[in-house]
Amino acid sequence: MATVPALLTPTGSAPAALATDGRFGDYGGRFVPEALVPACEEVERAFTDAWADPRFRRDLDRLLAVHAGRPTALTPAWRLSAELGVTVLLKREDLAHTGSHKINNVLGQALLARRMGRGRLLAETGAGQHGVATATAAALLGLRATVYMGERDIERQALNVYRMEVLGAEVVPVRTGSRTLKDATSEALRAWVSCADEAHYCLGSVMGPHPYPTMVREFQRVIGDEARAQCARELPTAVPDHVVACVGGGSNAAGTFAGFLGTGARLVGVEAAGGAAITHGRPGTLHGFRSYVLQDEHGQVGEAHSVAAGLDYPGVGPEHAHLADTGRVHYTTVGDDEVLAAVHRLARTEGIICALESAHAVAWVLRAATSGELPRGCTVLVTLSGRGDKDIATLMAARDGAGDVR
Amino acid sequence: MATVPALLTPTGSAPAALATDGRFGDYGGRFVPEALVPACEEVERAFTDAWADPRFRRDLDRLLAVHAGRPTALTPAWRLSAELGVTVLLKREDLAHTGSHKINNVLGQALLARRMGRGRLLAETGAGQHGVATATAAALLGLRATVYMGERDIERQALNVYRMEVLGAEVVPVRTGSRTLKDATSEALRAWVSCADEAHYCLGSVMGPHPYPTMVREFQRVIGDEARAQCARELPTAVPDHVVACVGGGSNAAGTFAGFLGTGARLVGVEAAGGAAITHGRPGTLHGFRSYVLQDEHGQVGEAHSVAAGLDYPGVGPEHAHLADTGRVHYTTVGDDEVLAAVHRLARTEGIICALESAHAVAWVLRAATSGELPRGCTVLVTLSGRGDKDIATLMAARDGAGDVR
Amino acid sequence: MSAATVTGGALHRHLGSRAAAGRSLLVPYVMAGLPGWAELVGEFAAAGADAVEIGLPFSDPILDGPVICEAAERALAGGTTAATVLAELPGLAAQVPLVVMTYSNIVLHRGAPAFCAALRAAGVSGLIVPDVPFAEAAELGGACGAEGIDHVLLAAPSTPPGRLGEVAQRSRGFVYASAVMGTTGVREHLPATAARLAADLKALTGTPVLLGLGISSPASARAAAAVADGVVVGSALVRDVLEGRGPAEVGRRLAALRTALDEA
Amino acid sequence: MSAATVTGGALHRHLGSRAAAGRSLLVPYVMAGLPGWAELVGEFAAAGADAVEIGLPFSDPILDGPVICEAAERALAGGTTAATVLAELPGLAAQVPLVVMTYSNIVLHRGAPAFCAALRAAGVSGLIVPDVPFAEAAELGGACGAEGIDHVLLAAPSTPPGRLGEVAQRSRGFVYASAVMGTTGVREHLPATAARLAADLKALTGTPVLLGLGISSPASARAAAAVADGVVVGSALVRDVLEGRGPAEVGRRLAALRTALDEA
Ligand SMILES: Cc1ncc(COP(=O)(O)O)c(C=O)c1O
Ligand SMILES: Cc1ncc(COP(=O)(O)O)c(C=O)c1O
Repeated sequence: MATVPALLTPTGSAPAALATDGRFGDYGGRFVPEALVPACEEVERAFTDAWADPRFRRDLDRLLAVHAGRPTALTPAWRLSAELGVTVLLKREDLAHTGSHKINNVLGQALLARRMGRGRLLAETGAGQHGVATATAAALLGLRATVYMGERDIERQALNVYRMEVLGAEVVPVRTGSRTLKDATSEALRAWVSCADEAHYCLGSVMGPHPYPTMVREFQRVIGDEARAQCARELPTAVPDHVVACVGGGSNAAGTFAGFLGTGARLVGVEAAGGAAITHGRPGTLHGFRSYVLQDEHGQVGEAHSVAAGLDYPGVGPEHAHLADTGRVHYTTVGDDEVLAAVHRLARTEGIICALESAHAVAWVLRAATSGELPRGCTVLVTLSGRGDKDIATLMAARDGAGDVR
Repeated sequence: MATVPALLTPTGSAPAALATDGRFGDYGGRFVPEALVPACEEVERAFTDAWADPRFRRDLDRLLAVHAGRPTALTPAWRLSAELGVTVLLKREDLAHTGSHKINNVLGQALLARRMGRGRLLAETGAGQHGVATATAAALLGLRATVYMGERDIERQALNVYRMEVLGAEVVPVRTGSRTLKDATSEALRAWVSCADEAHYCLGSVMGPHPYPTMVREFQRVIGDEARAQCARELPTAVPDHVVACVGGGSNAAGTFAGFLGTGARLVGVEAAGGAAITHGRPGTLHGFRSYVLQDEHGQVGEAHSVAAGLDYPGVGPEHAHLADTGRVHYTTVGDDEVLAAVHRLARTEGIICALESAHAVAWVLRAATSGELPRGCTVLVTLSGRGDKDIATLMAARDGAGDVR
Repeated sequence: MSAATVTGGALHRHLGSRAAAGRSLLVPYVMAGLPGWAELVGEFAAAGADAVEIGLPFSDPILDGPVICEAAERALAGGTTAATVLAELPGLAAQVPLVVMTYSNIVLHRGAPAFCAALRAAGVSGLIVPDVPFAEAAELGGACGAEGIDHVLLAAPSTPPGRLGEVAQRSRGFVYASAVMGTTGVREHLPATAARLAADLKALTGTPVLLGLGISSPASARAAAAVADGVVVGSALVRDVLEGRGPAEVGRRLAALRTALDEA
Repeated sequence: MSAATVTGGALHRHLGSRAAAGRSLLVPYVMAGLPGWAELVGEFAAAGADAVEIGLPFSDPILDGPVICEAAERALAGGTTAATVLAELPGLAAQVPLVVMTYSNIVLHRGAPAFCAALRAAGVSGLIVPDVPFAEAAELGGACGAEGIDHVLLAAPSTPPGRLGEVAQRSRGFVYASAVMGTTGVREHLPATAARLAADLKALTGTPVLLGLGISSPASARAAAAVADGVVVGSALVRDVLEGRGPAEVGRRLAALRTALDEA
């Protein structure tokens, strides 16, 4: 594990200064216009400082506890485990306030923004989960929020758009390119250039220019740290044999893996077959960082396509690219049909309708338990990154479109 | 408080046998067909037995913790408190699995059903929250679930209907009467008559024939017990000056109040102006119990009308009728406009979009802080019974229908 | 058993003596407020009813199946109230005893004593309130007794032996034996549960035991009469009314049931 | 400063000597792949451009505003690629140096050395990659140097003094001074931030300092020329193309800018 020392801060230790240059092997960096470099540097300084400040940690921990409902539960999936012959534990980010792990990161960044004297948050959003989380954190801390969202996503996710508005955020339609998350991210970066002195760009995953991939992982490591401690109480072996999370930008996976990189657990990241930057992409730069990127033979960035809107991103966080290259994490993909089946299977065995994104991790477990990749009797921790309420309309459409989905 | 001894079981004490005849002053009882009396008696026996059994308590506590995410947070509403000059604490049932306090009750009843050897749960539902919770608990424990729902509600709440189906429940449309919750409850009782030997009727609030009002309160008292302990940590005075909850059937209020009846806190139950059984009803019998009931001058039960579907019930739990008569709890009403304004106010100050039901409690706090009924500097505990995700379409319609709502 | 267990009112005496004479009792149900309901009472008396049940519609009838639910809705939509019905009853000059059937909220809304007094004033001799089970019946029973109204109690296949005895002893007019675990409705055959319950009840009381709930055809009526003292027939007749059949035609269906019983 | 800070390629020499001669430099932007783009290069040269920026379209241009974003989308939709553009450039026989502007993924996709070799083969003398800031520029700068391509760096109003000096020293051809904290686009007036940045840069280097981003009118060009060595003009010209104006007409807009600069 010597290649990823920054991930090894032990749970509960006194905050240590983060020494990182923002590189993960060949990946990462800060590929932004010169105009944005000082803003990134300021975020880096502020974050490094805050992360080493016990008061900041205490404030954040308290917000996570009293507002976001942390720690989230670790649920033994009794019936599914019995059916599969494998002990499945679910880390329940679906129970966090606003319905996904996104809140962990935005509360951290919103506190940081306040510390930096910023009065406004900018954010990109695809399906709307990060946008809702950002709007939530902004309301809570009395900041304004401007959320960039592709025009097509605005049409598809009207309920989340309205949630953001109810929370007082301004939702700005993005009409460039494919008018989806990728373009919303570009637009948020463009907007940041002109208001970096008063606004903090609250990026939603472990991507973007340094320090975002590191910072967002640190804000999400609470998932892995909690799960590690909970597994120690729940499992005779203390550590599960396998740890599985879905990978879009990669923040819930990074946060989960952060708790287990120093263990012997086998780590598995599951991408959407139609948005698998690691599995099907090539190294490239996008949105300020170097990583695997879906692109055509001319270097134009591709569009991702997944039934899970939150995985519709053609890039992936740079640390994942590095973890893939070093082999520490195994990345794989599942297809939309398996994902839909996994939502239904988990709902019927455990009474949990998880997000379509999270169902990618579940789908891999179902497949691997059947194929023998997960041996009988082994233990698997699965991060449920969010709840499926936002996906019910999609599930209904899938049912109506294809009778065999259930 | 000598009038309500059953409520005084101290937090964390060894389970005590519940001695109750199902009467709350003049209210309560068991007004069901003779055919159902044995089924009610069996539930009563089983519940009394289970509630005194430390193993049952342990199993339920564990389910509530690892599956439903209890304890739920107690959130100081910092910004709202500052605006109002009153310390507002929010008990966050919106963070419980499936999005409301309903899960507390159904997990208890589902465990009880399994203990009684029942393979199926019956339930009524209006907006669908109790139906979803029942379907969830059934899936978790491997029971079948049949949920009765008025045809009009099925049309209005298509997403919740589909959530229940994804969870494996059968949703039965009810075409009698007003084709809403009241009729769904009648139909569930009718159905129970013919399958009481194999199915447990999993009633959704502190209503119905004995032992339901007592049993559901006991399953919901976890709200009040947790909040009591959390307030003791959070407040210098240990106990808040006021404790506020919305009242539909009255289960989240009963559970909340159960933790504070033995204290000096002033208790306030907030009904929907258009469904205010206590404020506008008369004593009557409905669905197996005697209580305040909205009815016309001929004794026909009225329809309730509230922007909050979960408060669209013309009756109220019998214990509330008694607590109103004795004066221990103050019951009041708020109107739809105040409720909509309260949702927006809480969203913008605290980043929480609460359920329209819960917003009744918030709306009363806003009004009472303005009118001086809540003196400056006092402390108020408000139970947020659920999250507002289910209500976004209603909020959008209200906005489009009336520009002044926000 | 107290004195209340041995006395009874007009209904009690009327049915008791007919049953004692070996007649299979037939009690049809009329939903008050439906078109022609008043005439139907007369048709039923003429067709051989031993008493007529008058249903006062209630908004939430938890022991009724779809047919009577719909009938109640229609009656309510037409403005029917307990008061309008009770006001019409004396004018019917019914040739047989009338038994009102309604739900507890309609009774309690006026208060049981006032309600029972109104029944007596309207010439009603019995009362059935299906959502007031034995354990809740003391107050209502007292009010009925005070006005000479026979309070008919229900027993069900699920009723345990001890309570079955109490129901049998306390019920006045007849004992309403639920033929099935279920609601009112039209069923093809006499449920298996019926015979056992009727036999148990008859062993416990001399009061006539009538089977009700789901008895609709001459065949099932005949089967019921073989094990009980008679039948209550509701949904099959109400359905006729809902489908637009006039009093004479519905009366003919009752006559056929009468014939079936008499042949048994 | 190393030797790299004092040498420069054809673009560097060309612009340096013109600026030294007192001429206000004018560098217009052409989105390669739009209708008539190749002719436009000639028109611009004829209208007094000192060099022409050739934009290679990229799917996610984070320093570009709506006009150039739309131009890139249209160019891509028409099948434009780096390869098709570079293949056409030699045929233009451009009368002024060409500077390619594109985003880092287009460069890194081929690898910086191969990309720079292709630029040289196509007769390009400079390269601007706005999402490779100074701190990330070492690899790309090396590749440019190896092929004799002048690597133009950007400075922004937010760039701190220390780095400003490094950018000024390392930039080849010219220093691209961002007139505003923002993206490319059409702005009415020269932003207040521009003069200060230009002055700071001019104090740090003899390399020409050109103001870009938002300069669109003769008035703002003239104001820019008063504080810097010239201007880069993009969106105002691209907008003409998007609105359907032909190369000659767009050339006339450039000529007007030239006149404004020369009068300054
Ligand atoms: C529930 C959920 N899970 C996962 C993701 C993917 O993000 P990440 O890979 O950063 O965890 C999203 C993004 O919207 C999401 O909403
Ligand atoms: C969120 C929420 N709150 C409150 C209620 C009202 O129920 P009760 O009064 O039993 O708490 C409901 C019922 O559906 C609900 O969904």
